[in-house]
Amino acid sequence: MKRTAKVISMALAATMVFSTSAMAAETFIIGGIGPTTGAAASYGTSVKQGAEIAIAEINGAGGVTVGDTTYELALEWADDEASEDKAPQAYNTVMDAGANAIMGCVTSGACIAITSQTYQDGILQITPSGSAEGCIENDNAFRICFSDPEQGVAMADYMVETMGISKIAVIYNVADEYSSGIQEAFEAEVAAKGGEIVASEAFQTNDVDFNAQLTSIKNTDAEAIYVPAYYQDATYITKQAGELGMSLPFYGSDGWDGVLGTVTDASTVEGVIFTSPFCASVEDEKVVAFVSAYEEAYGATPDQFAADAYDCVYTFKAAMEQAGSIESEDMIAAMPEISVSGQTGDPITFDAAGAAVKDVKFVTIKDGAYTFVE
Amino acid sequence: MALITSILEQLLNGLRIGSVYALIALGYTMVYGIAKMINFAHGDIIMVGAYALYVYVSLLKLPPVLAVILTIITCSVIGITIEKVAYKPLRKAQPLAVLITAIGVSYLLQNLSLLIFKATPIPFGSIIKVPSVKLAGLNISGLTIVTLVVTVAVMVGLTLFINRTRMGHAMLAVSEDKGAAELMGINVNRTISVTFAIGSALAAVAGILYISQYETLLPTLGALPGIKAFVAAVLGGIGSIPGAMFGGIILGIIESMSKAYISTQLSDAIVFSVLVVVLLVKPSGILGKLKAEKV
Amino acid sequence: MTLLEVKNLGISFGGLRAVDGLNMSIEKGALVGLIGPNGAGKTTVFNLLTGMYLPSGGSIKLEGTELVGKSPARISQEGVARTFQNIRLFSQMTVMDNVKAALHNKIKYNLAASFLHTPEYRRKEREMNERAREILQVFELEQYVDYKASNLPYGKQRKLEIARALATDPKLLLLDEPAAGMNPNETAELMETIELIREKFGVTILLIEHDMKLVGGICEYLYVLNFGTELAHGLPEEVLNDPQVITAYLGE
Amino acid sequence: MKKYGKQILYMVIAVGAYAAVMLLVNMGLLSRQMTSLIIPVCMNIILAVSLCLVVGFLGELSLGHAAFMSIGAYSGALVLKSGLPVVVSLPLAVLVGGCCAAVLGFVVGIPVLRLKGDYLAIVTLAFGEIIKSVFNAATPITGGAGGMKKIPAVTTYKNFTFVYILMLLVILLVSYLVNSRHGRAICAIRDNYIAAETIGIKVSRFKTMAFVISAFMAGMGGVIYAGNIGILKPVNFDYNTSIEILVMVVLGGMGNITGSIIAALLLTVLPEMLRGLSNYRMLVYAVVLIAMMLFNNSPMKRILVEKKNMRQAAKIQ
Repeated sequence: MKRTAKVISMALAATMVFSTSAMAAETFIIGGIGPTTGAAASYGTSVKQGAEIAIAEINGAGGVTVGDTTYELALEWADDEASEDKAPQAYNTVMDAGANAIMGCVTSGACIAITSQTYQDGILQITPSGSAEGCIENDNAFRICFSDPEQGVAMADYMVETMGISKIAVIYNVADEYSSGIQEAFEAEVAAKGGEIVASEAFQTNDVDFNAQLTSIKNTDAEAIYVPAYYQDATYITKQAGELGMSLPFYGSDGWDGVLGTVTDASTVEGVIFTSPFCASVEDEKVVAFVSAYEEAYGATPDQFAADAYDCVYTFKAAMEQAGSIESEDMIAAMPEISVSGQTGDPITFDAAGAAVKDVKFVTIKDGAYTFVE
Repeated sequence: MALITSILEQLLNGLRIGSVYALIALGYTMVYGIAKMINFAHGDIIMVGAYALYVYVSLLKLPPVLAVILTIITCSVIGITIEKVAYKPLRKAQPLAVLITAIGVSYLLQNLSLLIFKATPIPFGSIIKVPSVKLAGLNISGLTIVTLVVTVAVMVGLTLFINRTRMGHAMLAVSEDKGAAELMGINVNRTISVTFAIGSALAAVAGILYISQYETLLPTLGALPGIKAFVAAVLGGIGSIPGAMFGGIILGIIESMSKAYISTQLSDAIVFSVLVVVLLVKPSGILGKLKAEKV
Repeated sequence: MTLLEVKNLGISFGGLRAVDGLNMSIEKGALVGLIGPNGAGKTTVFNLLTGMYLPSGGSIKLEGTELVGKSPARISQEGVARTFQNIRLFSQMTVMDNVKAALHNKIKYNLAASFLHTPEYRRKEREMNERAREILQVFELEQYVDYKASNLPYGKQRKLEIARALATDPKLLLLDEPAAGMNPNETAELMETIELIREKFGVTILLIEHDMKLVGGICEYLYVLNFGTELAHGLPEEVLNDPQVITAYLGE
Repeated sequence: MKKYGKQILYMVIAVGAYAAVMLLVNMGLLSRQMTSLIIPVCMNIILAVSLCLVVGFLGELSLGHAAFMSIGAYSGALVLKSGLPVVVSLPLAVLVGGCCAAVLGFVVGIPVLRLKGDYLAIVTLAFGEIIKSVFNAATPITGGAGGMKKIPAVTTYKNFTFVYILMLLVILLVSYLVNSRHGRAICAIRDNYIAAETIGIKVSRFKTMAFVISAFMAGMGGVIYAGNIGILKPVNFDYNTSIEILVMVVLGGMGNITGSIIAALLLTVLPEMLRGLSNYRMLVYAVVLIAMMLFNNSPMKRILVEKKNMRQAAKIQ
């Protein structure tokens, strides 16, 4: 049954190639999976929109040429609500729609929930933002964003070596893999570089009151506070620290990107430094083009999720071209050889483990605006 | 010395969060004491209050005092409506049905606000601006003081209202025996409506103070404080007004202390364990009285 | 032979002595009435006898076995069954299941049989059905077996409650105002039924009743309660003509 | 005779459903999305039917069903990860998961002896939260917030037969139970626990029994979940999950096993068909809860019931 279908479709494809040779582009379907509803909806929405900008750009420039065929890119999106339960069905939905490669999932847990299936299906899977180790364990899976430990290590080096801070307090979300993943690597690296973690305070998802943790830190001799967490947590923490009369400098992870949109008083986050691959306010031709296209289309400033997704789509393009094929097997083989000039890194390459190799950059908030640390 | 300061500071943190719990617990305990039902949606009325304030202040640009009054009215009206539509038809139904309905209402409010205001948190600056006070080297935030003062005032006001007014007496009668109260010429439906109106107004006040403290609007913001305030009400003895106040403060301190000195991860577990233990050892709570069921 | 021996029974609620120093002795096979004005503590006595309240003092002996301190479920197994003033049926269950539920301790099988519907289950269930039908027939309820209990008319609900109590095969049956809310015809019918079940089931009956016609008509012995203490006891004709009793009922 | 007719009908439905699913899967007629829903449907039926025992038949509201499920899922997953051959590990995992959940059910059952109604519901909610916190904290065993990973995917649609049999077993056991001496005791407690006591039913014993049985089955459901998703995170067993199961039971008509099964099927498949409307889904659930309760206690329902009674009465005469 299945085989017959395959033969027929191959025959059809063959006749199409012969009859229309250079004409009418084929479609390469990118199956995007991420939350567009629920608590994590903003991440999924950013990824979806960032990818759409890249796809429009590529298609506008004539699509992707692989051998004799030109492919138009298309995005088939499925909402996984950032849930491990929904992700497998979301994956199957985009596969039913004929996805040629998978962009996702946006969140780590959901991503891990589909890895064994994508591996079995042998399909190329690139997660734009799934930062946990487990996301790219299999040979068919790659990642655009930093891994959690990578960020922690980079920030530890920066704080201890560049800034010369030796006594550091950490506040992290113990119920969140991203946050605790960074925290672990960070603390180990600080110790390795001769610094000292004077307080390591945990909180949990949906916590809004950090006074207990901050008070504990206040009674140590910490010189700075590192908060690997999302911007919403950072908002509460910086505000409550101010109310407690604390004036220690804050350092953060890339989850802080967006914090200016959630604080009621920008002065509470003035001077914070966080790792981020992307900064929308940079005067770079490529970034400006992306940001203005995004703003025009969606009336919002793109964040790093959008930028990661943008780069993800260009990575698919590069893999198709390098492989000279749209078969996942060939594209996967081509991945280590490609180099992408993207928003979050230039160049972006991929190591044997499937992680993107790109520089970690530091962003600070100056006069109420994001800017790269010089 | 440093340890003592740190313990004092943590106690203060407990007081800060505890006074919010206390305020919410007052509403819980009142509705439970009189209508004899756990109003699961109470926490979500707090959320409604916070969003209402945001709409009046930030979107409609009304002066703060007017906005606060409108917020309280809005919540009262919603409280009465919920009672009329969802709870009143079930007054003679089994408790299970009422409980499930209350859960439904709670979900309804959360998801309506999710649809209207979306899941993305909305920052909303405090409208209450009180400078913090320095006392013996301790920094007490102005909002904590305001919350405490409001909670105590509400507690005293409620006690006076229930013991000194006709409506208050009617409430006591309804809480004792609905049937008998009806026979005595008390309008039970109206009394329960007023109870819900007051309970929701208290939730509105709690919502205003809560949002001033944390400055971020989320559709689920009321859920956890609501449940914890319920724990506080049970701890203090449900139905008892001073008990709610007392339970709220104690719970806040337990939570702060366990976060600071035991484990942040287990602090919720500790709070809920307190509930289980109280219900097992003294189901009537610390200040409550137990009624035997009539056979 | 004495079936029930109550000695110096008392209970207080928050300082109020609801029942105080009560003594009762009921012969096997007797039909005894417990009467008294409203609030005299009659139902409280039933609650004490069935273990729903723990007395603050005294003893209750059923055929020499002490009942005080035993759980209601245990007391039921010892052989005391009751009905309630405000009917307490298993309202969502069928008439048949109401009676079968009461056969709980009479016809037993284990959990495994319940889960797997083993041959033992089938045999015992058949036995239960037969027994339940037998009892229901006495009350002329056999055609209502598939009715939900709550859908029965009031009078039949009262009967079903008695039927359910009898299914536990009690030695002592406590009836709490069985004629409440019945018209004279129904009451007369009920009196016959009570006589009948005493004969057929050989059960001793203690009943609370306000209807003096019923009490005078069928009870062989009466206890009169007032303010939680015994006012009088004796044969109906004596007791009902006792001036003290009349005063208690009619006031000064 | 009538009774046997019904049993035969159920048997035909059970075998028919199995045959239909197998046929569709093997002929490749089912989309991947639908295929991936097969196991979640079975799992939700197990969960709904087990919760139905407590909510529908015992008449107590449990807001911690997801906690029982999570205990089963985690303990079962440990067995699945042990490296035993699947033929051994899967049944063993289901058994271990069920037993661990049952033990928790027993622990929860202790307060049940003293509480009922509102307070009991709150205690089950509290237990759910406590279990979640403990799983979050017990990182060495459970993987903490990051979750327990790499659980062998043993309960996919390829093992449909096993899961289906398990599901049938749960349905059969619960329906047999409620039609027995023990089930009648449980229902009697629901309808009037005071009267139940006076006819010799040990209320606390049967309440605990209902909780333990329900927990055991929820635990088995949890193992199916673990083997289906491959990653377990404490957040996925929160209050909302318990409510979703509760909605199935309520929509099914509380105390109606067939209703629970149909509701579980619908509420698993429909949201997938209406993908992207999940914000509305929860809203609809809320409305369902309220509307069902209001309808059940409305004059309209009473009229319907009375009509049915009239028909019944007419039949007798």
